[in-house]
Amino acid sequence: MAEFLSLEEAISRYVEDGATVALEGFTHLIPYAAGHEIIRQGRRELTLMRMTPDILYDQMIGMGCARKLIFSWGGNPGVGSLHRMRDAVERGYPRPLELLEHSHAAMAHAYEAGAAGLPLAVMRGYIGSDLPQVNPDIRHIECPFTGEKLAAIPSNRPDVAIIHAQKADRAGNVLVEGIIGVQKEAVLAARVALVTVEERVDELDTHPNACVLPAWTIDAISVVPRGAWPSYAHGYYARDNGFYKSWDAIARDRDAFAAWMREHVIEPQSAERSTIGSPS
Amino acid sequence: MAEFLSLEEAISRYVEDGATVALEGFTHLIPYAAGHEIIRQGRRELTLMRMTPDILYDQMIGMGCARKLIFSWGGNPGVGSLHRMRDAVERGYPRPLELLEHSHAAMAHAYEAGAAGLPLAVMRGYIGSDLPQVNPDIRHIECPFTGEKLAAIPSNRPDVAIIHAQKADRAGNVLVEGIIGVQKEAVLAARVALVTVEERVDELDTHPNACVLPAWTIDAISVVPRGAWPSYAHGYYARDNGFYKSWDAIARDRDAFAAWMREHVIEPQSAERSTIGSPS
Amino acid sequence: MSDTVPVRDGADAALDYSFEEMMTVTAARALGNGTTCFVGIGLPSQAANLARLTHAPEVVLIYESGTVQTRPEVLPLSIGDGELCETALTTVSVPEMFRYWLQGGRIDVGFLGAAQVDRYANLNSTLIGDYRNPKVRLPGGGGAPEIGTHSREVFIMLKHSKRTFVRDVDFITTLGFGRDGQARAQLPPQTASHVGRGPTKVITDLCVLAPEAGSNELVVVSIHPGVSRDRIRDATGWEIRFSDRVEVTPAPDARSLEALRALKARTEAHHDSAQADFTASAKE
Amino acid sequence: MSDTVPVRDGADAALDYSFEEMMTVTAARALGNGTTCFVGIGLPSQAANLARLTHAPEVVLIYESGTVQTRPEVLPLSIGDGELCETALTTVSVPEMFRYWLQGGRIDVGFLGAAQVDRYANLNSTLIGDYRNPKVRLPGGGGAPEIGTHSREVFIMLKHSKRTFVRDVDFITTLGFGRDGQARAQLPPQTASHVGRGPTKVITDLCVLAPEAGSNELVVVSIHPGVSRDRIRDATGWEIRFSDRVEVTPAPDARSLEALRALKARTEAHHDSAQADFTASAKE
Repeated sequence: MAEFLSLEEAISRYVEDGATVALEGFTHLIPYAAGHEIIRQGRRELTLMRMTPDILYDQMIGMGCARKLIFSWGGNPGVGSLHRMRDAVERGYPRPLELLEHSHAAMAHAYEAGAAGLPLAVMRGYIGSDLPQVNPDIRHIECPFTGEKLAAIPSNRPDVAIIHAQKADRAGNVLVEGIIGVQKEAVLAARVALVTVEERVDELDTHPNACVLPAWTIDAISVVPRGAWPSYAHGYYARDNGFYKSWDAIARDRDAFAAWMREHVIEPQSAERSTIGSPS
Repeated sequence: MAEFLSLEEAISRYVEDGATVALEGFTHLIPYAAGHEIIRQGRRELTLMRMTPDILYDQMIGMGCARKLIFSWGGNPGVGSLHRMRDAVERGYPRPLELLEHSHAAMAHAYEAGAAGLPLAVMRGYIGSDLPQVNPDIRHIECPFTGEKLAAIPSNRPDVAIIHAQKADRAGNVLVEGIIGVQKEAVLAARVALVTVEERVDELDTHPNACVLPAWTIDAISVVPRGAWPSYAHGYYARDNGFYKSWDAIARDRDAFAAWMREHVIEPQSAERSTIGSPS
Repeated sequence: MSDTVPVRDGADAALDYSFEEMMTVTAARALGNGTTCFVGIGLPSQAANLARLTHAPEVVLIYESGTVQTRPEVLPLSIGDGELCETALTTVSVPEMFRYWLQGGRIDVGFLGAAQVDRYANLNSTLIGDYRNPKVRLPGGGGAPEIGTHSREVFIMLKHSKRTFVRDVDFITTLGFGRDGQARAQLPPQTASHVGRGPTKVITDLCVLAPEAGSNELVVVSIHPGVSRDRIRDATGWEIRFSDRVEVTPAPDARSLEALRALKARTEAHHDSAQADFTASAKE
Repeated sequence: MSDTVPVRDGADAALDYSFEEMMTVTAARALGNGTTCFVGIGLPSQAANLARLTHAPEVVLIYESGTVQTRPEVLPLSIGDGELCETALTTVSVPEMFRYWLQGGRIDVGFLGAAQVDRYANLNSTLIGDYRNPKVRLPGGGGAPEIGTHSREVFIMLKHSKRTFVRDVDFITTLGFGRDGQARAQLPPQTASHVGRGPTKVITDLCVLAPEAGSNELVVVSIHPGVSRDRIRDATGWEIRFSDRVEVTPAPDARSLEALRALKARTEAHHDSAQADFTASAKE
């Protein structure tokens, strides 16, 4: 049952060294504030899982939190590469990063199967691709009705899923709205689910078929306004595309990266942290 | 691309004798008016598919439209048996009815797999049940990762799916709202999709994550106010539970059934038909 | 099944409640607050909502129509009445319901009725007789086959009679403990780890039964006030045994009875008004 | 990839449009009205929206972020900018997008970019070098592996250079026609019936290529005005062949150029204002 906790307390209680952690968000609602808290708490040896590792995972990888990445597209959307991730993969800095690489379709099916309580996802996929040659988790089954050979992948079952959402009601039920990505699936597939929200409200006041996660599917909720910045929260603030563009130069250089992280993530007092990205 | 047609024209053009037809609706939004039009047009040898065949399928079976039923629960919800269906199964009247029987979980997975373009659905199901002994479409696969034996069923791919929905916009995009059942899956799994709606509107004017079927997933739309009666349309009219209760007595008797169908479905002129179930 | 069963004979009339009320209140009490319950229509729905209206305001009721955490004011006639959606926290598609919510392992209690139960708590809602040549074709399993295996435990509720309590069901729609009581114990480990304990309580209008440790044969563990052992024996299709420590089921409390009667009165008024609508329209 | 490429040399400057504009307008023209198009970010997104704003107002644009039938006013920087959701008919979950909409067989044209393409139209967006010891680690396949096989046909768009047009890609992220051009022809029938025709057009800033019937080797079928064959040869990493009937690509029309420039201007203004926001906040 969802408990309202400070972000510091939620991360401290639920994210352990060595855990498989999925901070999900498909461009929208990326839980940056939670990821920064993991960095500040110095978590190590994490297996990071995510369809679209972007700047947040670049930061976590660059700060040495991760030993492995399970993913399907790792880049700065619309800008280019993740230079910290490349540095880890190409040169082992600050430490080597093992990759387990899928396609989006496979990752989406794998979360979906995880939410559905199945050990595997079955899909028509990877036809003619070299990915099955480098990922031992891509296998095949034969359809007993048609004989068609279909790809099989283990379902995604992270130890901890972390998402950001628009709002939670007093009881801890959470509304996700707009580009909902795989957030519902990640929460339902995980052993532990943590949510940061823009605000806590009396009533979610939404459509009967909106994407709502009941309080009893969630372990902890932290109210973190602008917790998705520089990603965005539909109905609250827009994506800071300028920041995404500026990240390229910051991340290309090890020292510039370290300085930025120190200044914006590690050192600020919590009062200041919450204003990163505030427009005024 | 959706074309607005009269119901008579839509059924006449797209529903052929011998077709596999799914008129879906999970208690809510059952396309009664469309089923009645199929009865009036005298379709025969249909394979009727539906999770919850209720009074509408009792009527279609009792009128001799169907040779086979693919289903998971066939009853009058909250009331009891479907007497026309029982008469067909137990005594072959008016003609024998072949049954292919699943559980709800299997039917839901099978529609879902149909919408997902897969030949089969994989689920954890039928454990310890006798259903696999009487349904040759229930087979098994072994998970290549865990060795778990899981049930496999062919995906549902009806020739024609028919649903009722709240509204269509001018372009033919359709909103389904409330208890959405398997309607989206049925439409996406089918070769041809027909929709009846309460009304045609300028704008659907709904939530970003509402259940909307784009016009290009639909073949024909017919505007049929109260087209789901005695089922209901969330936001338009309530379920006529009284009618469901009264059906039991009508359907128990072959002659009473025939008389009711003649009076309420076969003989009324179209102007009257559309007022069946109108409260005033 | 009918919602209203009159008190059956003079002996019972001395009590201030009917056997059906006894059954419903007992079943309601079995549901803990905060429990997630996958609710079958009819008797289970009545009991589950009574629990919610009395001691378990935070019981989470989930119906297979996709309605999650619903709080109906009146009892639904069907599994998908509008009331269920209007009072739900959210409503998901039926595939999602069966995939993410039931198979996903999120249900504490599956609450089922059935046409028949046998001594190993297997349920039949498919047919009487032979599958290809049935004497009575019943509606079928619906959600029950997977509710019975995916929920952490299963409560069963049905009226006690020789017709409903049979030695061996003609057809196992929903697994209790199998033909010999050992089916769950013999599942391969990869499957067993995803399968619940099975039926832990069978609640009837006469008594409460539970599977005996080891054999998994249903035995009477609690007898409702005013019911004799012979009456239970006469209403059971096999030689029913009684637990070494049979209790007397606590009688319904006034608050529960009041809440149940008010719920049923609201429900009847609601359905009658719907009936009136139909009568008007049928006259046209 | 950068959105704005200056005209590259004096010879091109004589034309009233850039090579990138030529490429974008040509790609846009390839999309028919009413087509369902699964849109990759960057160049494909620019071309697909230009088509929508000109000759194909009813082209259905679908982005893998779940946005169905979207009509952005400005080009998204990312595949999931808010603009895509706000102007969409509906937004579905990402699993639903890949399962029901892509794998479900509802896409006419998959519109892809890539880091590299080879002579059999295989795409590499994974890495340069050896998988376990890469020289350059690229972002990865994302949606492309299945877009490439599930769409009825695939359009590819990328800038022409020896770095991007290689004889054999180091890694086949997304199937074109395989290592020998025959991979689609050799699929088992159960698979083949669900797999599209593959790449039918590769549109670059210099020309349009298409697979040759039979061999499926990419050959030049149309050359943009002002481009020499030698220039194409010099920019291609294998001995590129020219179709027997090479056409001259029609030059961009004024309406398309105007619409494209207005779209890019709106987009830049929009992104600049976002940048200004960041600058303000970064100063705090």
